[in-house]
Amino acid sequence: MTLLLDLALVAWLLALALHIARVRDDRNAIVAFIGFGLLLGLGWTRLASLDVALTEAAIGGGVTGVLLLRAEAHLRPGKASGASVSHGGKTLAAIACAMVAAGLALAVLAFPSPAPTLAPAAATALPSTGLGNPVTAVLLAYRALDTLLEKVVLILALIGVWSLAPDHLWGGAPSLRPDVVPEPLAYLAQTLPPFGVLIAVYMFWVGADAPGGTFQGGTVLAAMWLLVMLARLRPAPETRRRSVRLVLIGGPTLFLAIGFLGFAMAGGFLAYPESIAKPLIVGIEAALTLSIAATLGLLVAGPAQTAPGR
Amino acid sequence: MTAAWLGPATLFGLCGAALVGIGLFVVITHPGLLRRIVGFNLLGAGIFLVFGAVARRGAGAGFEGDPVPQAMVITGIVVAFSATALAVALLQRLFDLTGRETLEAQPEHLPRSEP
Amino acid sequence: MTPLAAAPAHVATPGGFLLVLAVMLPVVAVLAMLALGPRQTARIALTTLATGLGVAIAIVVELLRTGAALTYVVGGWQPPLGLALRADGLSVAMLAMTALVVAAIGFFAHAQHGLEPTTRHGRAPTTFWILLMAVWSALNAIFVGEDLFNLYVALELLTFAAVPLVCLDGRAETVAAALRYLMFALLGSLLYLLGTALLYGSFGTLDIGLLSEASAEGPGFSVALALMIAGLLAKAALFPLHLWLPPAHAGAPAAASAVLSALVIKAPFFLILRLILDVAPPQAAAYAGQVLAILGAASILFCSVMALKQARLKLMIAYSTVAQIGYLFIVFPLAAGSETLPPWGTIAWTGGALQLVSHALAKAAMFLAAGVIAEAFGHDRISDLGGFGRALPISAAAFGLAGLSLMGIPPSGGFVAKCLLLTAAVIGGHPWLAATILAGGLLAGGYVFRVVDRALATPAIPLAPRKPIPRRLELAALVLALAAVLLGLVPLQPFGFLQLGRPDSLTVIAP
Amino acid sequence: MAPADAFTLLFVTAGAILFLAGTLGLLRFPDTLSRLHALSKADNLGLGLIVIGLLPQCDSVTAGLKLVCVWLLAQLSAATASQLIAGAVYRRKSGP
Repeated sequence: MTLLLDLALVAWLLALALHIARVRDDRNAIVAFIGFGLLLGLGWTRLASLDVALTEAAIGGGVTGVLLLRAEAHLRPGKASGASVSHGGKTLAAIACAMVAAGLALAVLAFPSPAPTLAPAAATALPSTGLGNPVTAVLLAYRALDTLLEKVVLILALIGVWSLAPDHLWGGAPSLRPDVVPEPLAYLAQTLPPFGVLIAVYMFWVGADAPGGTFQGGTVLAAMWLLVMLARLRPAPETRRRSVRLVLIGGPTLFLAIGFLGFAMAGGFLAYPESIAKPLIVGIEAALTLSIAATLGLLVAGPAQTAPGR
Repeated sequence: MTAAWLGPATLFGLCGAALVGIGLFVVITHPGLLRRIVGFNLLGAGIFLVFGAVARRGAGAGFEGDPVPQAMVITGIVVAFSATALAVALLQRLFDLTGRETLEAQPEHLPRSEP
Repeated sequence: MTPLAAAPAHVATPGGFLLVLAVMLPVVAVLAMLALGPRQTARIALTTLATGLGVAIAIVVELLRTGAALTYVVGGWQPPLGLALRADGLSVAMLAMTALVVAAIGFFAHAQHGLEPTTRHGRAPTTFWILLMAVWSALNAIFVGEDLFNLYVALELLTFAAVPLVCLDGRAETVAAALRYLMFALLGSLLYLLGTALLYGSFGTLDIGLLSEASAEGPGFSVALALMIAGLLAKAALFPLHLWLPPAHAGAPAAASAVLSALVIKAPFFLILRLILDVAPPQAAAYAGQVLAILGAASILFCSVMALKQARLKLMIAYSTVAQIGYLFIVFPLAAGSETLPPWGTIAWTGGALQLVSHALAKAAMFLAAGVIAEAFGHDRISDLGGFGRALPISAAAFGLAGLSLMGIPPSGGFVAKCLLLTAAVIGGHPWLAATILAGGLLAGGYVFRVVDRALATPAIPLAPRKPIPRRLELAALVLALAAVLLGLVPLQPFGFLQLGRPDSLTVIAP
Repeated sequence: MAPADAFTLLFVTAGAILFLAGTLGLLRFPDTLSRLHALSKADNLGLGLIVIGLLPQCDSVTAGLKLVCVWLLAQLSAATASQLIAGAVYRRKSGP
């Protein structure tokens, strides 16, 4: 029975992917992609990865969808059929891609059995972090350097996006530019955020011991902020504002500072003293959640579109 | 062996392989840059599913999956989103400056399959 | 099968924390720049450049003192669960070279920003400093990373720092070039990531040290390596995946071009080197080496001819980059090693490493000199530069000296590198590669002399700069070019240095 | 079968049938507004029935509360989305 369900899900995912590849209209493809992201979230629950399922649904489907839809609306006036790849080229590409997929499928089927796993190692080390969710332990303890560098990647992407503003607008505010704000949207933007913030805080808080965590919570916060900006209840802030920048770097800075403190307290970079590991990690997560929310929101908002005020 | 065949790990792993193929095809052949960006996301989703299959297969020690690849996927999703945001911003800027949303005189670049 | 049963793969060394500093210092600078705003950016950058150079020197000293690789286990979590950082002789050489080139480029950029007092705290200079710091951090992370997924994150960091550098001036052509670069780079990173997924699925670890000990077999392994190398090739711009590079490197501002061409492009090559030497089983490595060498030779010939045909100076230099990268890839079959001699004992290994470092120095010098020329005359059309040597003697000298190294004329680092590669090709019985090396040298001579000829020409109306060029702007290029030449005077020193921290013999497959 | 399980089975099946009907309506109805109508019916009632059906399966009161929250939030977003779509249809009809 579950096999049937899995098969249906996989077939649906592949059908949507093919639809995205073939359909003419970009908006149609993007809407299909959002659906794809949500279904994929369901797929991740079937793989027993609830943390990933939440992240995929929130970021993969949700925020990426908003970003792409806004881009499509922006580009729509200039729709012109670009130089299409020749028929022969397409066939050749299709063969090459099919070969890659087939090679990959063979490799997936040839994975050794029993599968090599770090689950026992992660479980053994879990008590010394004070956490209950092993994924959070991997992200913030065992492989904390990955997470720290990935935060820098997020900030760098934002620097890159901001650098695309014309010189005289740089440092100004981005604009989400809805043509009209329909009544229901404004209503939603007033009602939903309190719930949304509550859910985000909950997600971040349970993340230490149950599925959830900074990314998921941060994304929900970012979504609430975007909703408020889209409904024009609050304008997007000027990108040069110090308060904005401090929120952006707050999480990574605290992470890095505690990392360096590890030299003094726990004998190494990004090492936590066992007795206070959990409060330190939760503190880092709290700051990261805010920073992620700000970064994601500003990434969607894009480069500055109004000149900075005096 | 048959049990592994029927399990969601193998099934979604194969689904990931197919998604990689489809995403790669969109990235290589589609003339529109926005669609290529969507293609990159499909390709990424496929790769993450392969990680997911690996994670599910590695269940043990009371966990339903190996947490290490799961954490890698979460990191990967965030990086993929950053890439999408940067690409979209570049594309919009290109459009504002030139009024087009394709790379003109785009030379064909089939990625060669290396050994 | 449990990896935990084995003895710890990495033992931290006392100087290991220096590696953390090398990676994290520029990150601290990025965060500080954001916090303190545009007015403080240049000051923070210069402070970091000085400190980072100090850290690099300390790492070199530590390596020479102990004679063993520096290792650090992050957070005390042993691989495979945790991450390790490790720097052997080659990594340390790369770290030191990067620090030197970044510092020189920073010096140039500071002087150049000083020429335009009204915009020095504006968008382009501020963004440049942040991106330069991020590039530096990413490069250091790549040179010392031991974990393939950690290296993926570092590669992405490098991409995100390098792409906006291309379109700092905001012109449509450069935005298009940046977008094309991003597309190639993303495809490359995703293929690489796919490979790591397969490797983890097969071995349950991504630590390079542990992987090299694992018995490497099965389709998963070869598919994974093929995907990773193909992805990295797209980032390294090896022929025929080089199409994105010339417009991107030529369109960027001079200092950014120098960063991209001298440094950024070396990171994917470095990772390919590590994969082939440390991860791939010998047979697969030999096969991959053959293919890479063919592509490398094609790069040398095709892109040298392209460089010869360019009318614009910066495009010429950019094509020359692809050609010179080709030399790095023909090292693989030449440095294949044998049962008695590991790859890093061969002369081709030293030749390859010297080519890597001398190209970085020479290419940075060339782009900076081209930047001075563009600043002085407002264009970089080679045919209209007659007599620029009189107006800008220092830059012309820097360009000529850097050219010596690219051509492989003694006494220069490039000469020693190409001489060693040539010798290895002749001894190893690779006549085609030997012929390619010679032909590449001749072609490089052709395109360098085209410019030098213009520099020495005496046109009817002497060429005059449209604005005064301060000496310090020209200095950085000269220092880098001299360093590239001086590298040729100390040819015997690096042999031992590059072998520090390498295992004594290949133990990839246990009998 | 325990009575709680029978209850769940009954309600979830009913909800699923409503979703099926809603989907059919979405595919078969001729214009946007009636499709919207079919869809919101499925959302409202179908999801509501499923949530009610699942309530007896909850271990704790908080789990039940979460389920009800899911339903409420889905209601809110569905209502807003259908209003927005209807508004867009109206504007397109009356617009230029």
